[in-house]
Amino acid sequence: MDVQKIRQDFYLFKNDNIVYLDNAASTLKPKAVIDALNYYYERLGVNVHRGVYKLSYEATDMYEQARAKVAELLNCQFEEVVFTRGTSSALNLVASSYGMANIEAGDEIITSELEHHSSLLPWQQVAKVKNAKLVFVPLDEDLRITVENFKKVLTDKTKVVALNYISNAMGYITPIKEIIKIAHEKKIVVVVDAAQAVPHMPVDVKELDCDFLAFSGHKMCGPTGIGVLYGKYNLLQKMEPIEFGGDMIDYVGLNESTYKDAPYKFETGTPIIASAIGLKAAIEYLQRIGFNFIIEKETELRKYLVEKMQELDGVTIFNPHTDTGIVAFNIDGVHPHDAASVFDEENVAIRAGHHCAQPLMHCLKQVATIRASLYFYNTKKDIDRLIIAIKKAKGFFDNFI
Amino acid sequence: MDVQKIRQDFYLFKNDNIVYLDNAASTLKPKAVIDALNYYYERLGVNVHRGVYKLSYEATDMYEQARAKVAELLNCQFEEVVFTRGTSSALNLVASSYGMANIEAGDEIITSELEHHSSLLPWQQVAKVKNAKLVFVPLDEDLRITVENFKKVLTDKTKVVALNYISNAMGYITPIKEIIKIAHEKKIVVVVDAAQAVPHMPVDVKELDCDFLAFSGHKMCGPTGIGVLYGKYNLLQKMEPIEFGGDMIDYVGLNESTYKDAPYKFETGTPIIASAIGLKAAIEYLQRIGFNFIIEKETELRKYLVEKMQELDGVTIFNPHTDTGIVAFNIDGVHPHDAASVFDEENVAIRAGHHCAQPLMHCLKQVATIRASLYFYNTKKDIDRLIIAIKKAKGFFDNFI
Amino acid sequence: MSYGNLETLYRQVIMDHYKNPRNKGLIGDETYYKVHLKNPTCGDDLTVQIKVVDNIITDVFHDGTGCSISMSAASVMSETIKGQKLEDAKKILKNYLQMVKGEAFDEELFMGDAIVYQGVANFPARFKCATIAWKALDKAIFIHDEEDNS
Amino acid sequence: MSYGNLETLYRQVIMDHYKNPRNKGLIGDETYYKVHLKNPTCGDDLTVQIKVVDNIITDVFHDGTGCSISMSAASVMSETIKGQKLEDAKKILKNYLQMVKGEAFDEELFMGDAIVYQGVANFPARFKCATIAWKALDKAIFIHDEEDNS
Ligand SMILES: Cc1ncc(COP(=O)(O)O)c(C=O)c1O
Ligand SMILES: Cc1ncc(COP(=O)(O)O)c(C=O)c1O
Repeated sequence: MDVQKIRQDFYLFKNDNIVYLDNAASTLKPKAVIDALNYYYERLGVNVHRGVYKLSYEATDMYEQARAKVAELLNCQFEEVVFTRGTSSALNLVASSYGMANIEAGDEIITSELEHHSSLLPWQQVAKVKNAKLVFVPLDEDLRITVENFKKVLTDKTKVVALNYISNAMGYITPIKEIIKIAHEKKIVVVVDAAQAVPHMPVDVKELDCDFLAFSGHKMCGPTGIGVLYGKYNLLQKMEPIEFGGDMIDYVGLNESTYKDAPYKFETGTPIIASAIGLKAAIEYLQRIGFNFIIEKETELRKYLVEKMQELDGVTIFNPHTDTGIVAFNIDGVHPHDAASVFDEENVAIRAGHHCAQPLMHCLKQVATIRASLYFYNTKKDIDRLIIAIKKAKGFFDNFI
Repeated sequence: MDVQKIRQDFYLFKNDNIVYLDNAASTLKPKAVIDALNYYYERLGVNVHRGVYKLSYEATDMYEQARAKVAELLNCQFEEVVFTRGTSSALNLVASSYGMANIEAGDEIITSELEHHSSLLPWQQVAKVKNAKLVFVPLDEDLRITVENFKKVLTDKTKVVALNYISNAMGYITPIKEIIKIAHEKKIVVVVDAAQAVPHMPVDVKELDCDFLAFSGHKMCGPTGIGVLYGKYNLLQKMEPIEFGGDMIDYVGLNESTYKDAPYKFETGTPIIASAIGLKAAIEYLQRIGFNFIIEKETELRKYLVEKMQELDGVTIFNPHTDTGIVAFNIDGVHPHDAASVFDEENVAIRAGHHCAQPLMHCLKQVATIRASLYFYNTKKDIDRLIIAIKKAKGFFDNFI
Repeated sequence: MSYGNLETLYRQVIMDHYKNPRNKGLIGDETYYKVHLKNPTCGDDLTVQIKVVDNIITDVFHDGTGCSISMSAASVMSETIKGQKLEDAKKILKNYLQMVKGEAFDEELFMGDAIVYQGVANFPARFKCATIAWKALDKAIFIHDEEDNS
Repeated sequence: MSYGNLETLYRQVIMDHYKNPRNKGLIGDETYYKVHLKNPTCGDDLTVQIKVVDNIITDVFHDGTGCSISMSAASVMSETIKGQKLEDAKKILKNYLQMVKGEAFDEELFMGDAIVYQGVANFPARFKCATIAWKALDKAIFIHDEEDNS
């Protein structure tokens, strides 16, 4: 597949000279996705589920086809796909509903310092309210989660394991399949934050056997405001809804109501129709590109990037052994925020900050890091321009000393 | 203003012969809104708040300008605007956070049988969990909420009043300003479901003095997946977040974290960026049309509609004195769902169902009703075609008898 | 005025079953398998009862409220599958669902009056109405099979 | 290579204040008004102390960690407003905020070294860095005024 041709699908690459290396935050959106949104907004634009006219029927159909597409992507049942506002909402749904109902005082919840705040904080809240204990998998010298270290903190009190599949700050792939297997021997429920995994590699929930898994559309060429919670059907069925109102009900009495089956009982009110339809288009787009190509491309570029950065003096890479297209570094003596302004002048879009992973920043002993994150549409030229920008930043600030 | 010209802004009116009378469910979206979405998706497409590069800065700016636009529309402070997935999410946020923290056993919550499920059910849940009591304003003979009847159920135990501003099933305007005044004398908090009000008339939260107010973008020419919770700042500040994670935090420790001030503490994770930007465009579009024009047009059309329907035999109008463009009716002897298929054949998009108001259907003693709901882009011709469709439905089913 | 599509949807036979439903009303007999389904959106509310003897559906009843399509379909379903072997009833059910979805279906298979619901394929919004009775039948057979296996 | 914009952002004087900050370090004196502000996104963490005698800011200290813009701005702020009357400090503060936002501002007003932060207007993403010290000052004055009124 030809990257130059792929890049034609993205307005910014056609019309701007930008180097976009902030893909872990959000990816750009291809024309196919924008077209799908426009189709809905122009030709339908109506509500779903409740209409008995053709437009509404077509909108409903497209919305539910999006669910079917997600089910196909994850290899799960149609009814196991709950649409949410994003990964954060999805993970909060698990904690608020499953967590609050099943965690008791003294129970332990295993998580890690490598988590995104959205994977950690919902469980911090459950632990606080329920008087349970958060337990952190000790990270190894590279700051990785390992199966060995996971075993060390597993106890008979563990009730939930909440871990990322790929760290958004370090790009490590968690050995989640082995962890799930071990957890299940003790009937422990495992919640997987797959926000950085689903966009970049095939994820098969049947094969992983995870209990819950979450991801966002906007990190995989899809629209903002849409994400997915996958949950095993029998778990979802047992869970209480956390939002109540239109569409999620069966019968409504004045003081008692009954709710629909999963997934609908978790989707209150008018759904995020357009964004779900856009997510379907995004998945189809990625399927056309192919995950083989995505992995190949990202691997090639990551190797090139790490190699080129290692040639530079005065640059510290925090994860030289990253498994994915996420590379964290700092320029010695230059605050990441200062460096970022130089990158911006060079039209290199890259992130400086704590990447919603403050606990990890403490482990790294950094207030912030610079993160370059790749996607299949990036090129070696992008990396060359990043390297030039780093050199310029160094030169520029050295000038002042 | 010329309706024919306005209709040119809507793809369906230019390219289809449709009569769209399901505006209370969702309105159609004008080109200006679709253009705004496309601008974000094509030219930015990146995340907000955390980027130090120009694209991200512009996206952040547009997102926050959307908040400023809502604040201007409602006449409130910038910080009093919380973006949510929609009205349902907004009302659930109030119930889950404010309600669960402040309602105690024995307290009373006043609501009505005229509510949309999304206004009723969140409080039904609070009442259930907290052992509080839901109290229903007795509806008058027209099934309206009146100040007199509100006073009858107000007691010293009342802690919250949750009422609609305009009923989506009957089109009545609730005398909410008077109700708020009376409630405030007893320091009772009032939550207003304004999903049907904000799209159709000027709503000034300062003047109303309501404590909370909610509405959705998709019912006012805006995108799906975006809504607003307005809350008085001191109330919002005292409330606990209900979702935890990225973006809403200040400092994150392993076992304790601190959160941002309102509204950000309620907006966890990547925001609904595009839809907020689209909502701003929708508000601007409505401001260009002007609420005076909207009210005038809807009043004229509603009068014409009721008059024409009253000329028909065998049609029951349930709200001949509707205050707005919402008219509920049934064709005697024809199930609403059967009628709807005839309407659909006539390319008249109209809703048959319980309109997420099952308690009201009981009051009406109907399993379902047909609802025509108007917006400023409708015409007398639309109404003539509805009348023809009703006649055809009658004729068609009479044939079989 | 032409009502081609609508007329195929509401064929005389459908309206006849709506006005004069067969096998309507429930029976207080515990040996029947009974299933209650609702479609809250339009208010359809339907109960179906079947009796199975030696893998033959010997008796069917239905009762409920709803639109002409859902109510007539219950009547048609009861007539069509009464007296059928379970395995044949399952075949008819599958074929019926394919037909009303607009998919390819076996036109040779005995379908009784159910064949007239072909028109539903043009009204996907009415799919739920046309199938609620058949879905209740499906559930009733499922309960029977489960019991039989245990 | 030209760094026009960047050079106006990082003028020598800014880098000088970054490398050799004035009035840095806190004082353990309860009569000072003290404000602590953080910007978690980039890790900026700043405390500002002011002493007010007869409506004159007689002393200023600051301490913290952060990027060159935020740290130098704290130093510049301290030098600029030390010895100013409260009302003049407020004017400078307002003028400074307008300037870094890129809005019209009073070029005649005394601003000390603070005038060199004009370049920030081209880097809206750095607005927070350039203003954190001034916002802390604003809060400190606010606390003083509240106390004064009560
Ligand atoms: C009065 C009223 N309240 C609440 C809602 C729920 O709004 P949403 O579906 O956008 O959450 C609606 C619309 O369906 C409504 O009409
Ligand atoms: C690993 C990980 N988890 C969770 C999230 C939160 O996703 P969202 O902001 O879409 O809710 C992100 C992205 O910000 C992430 O990278």
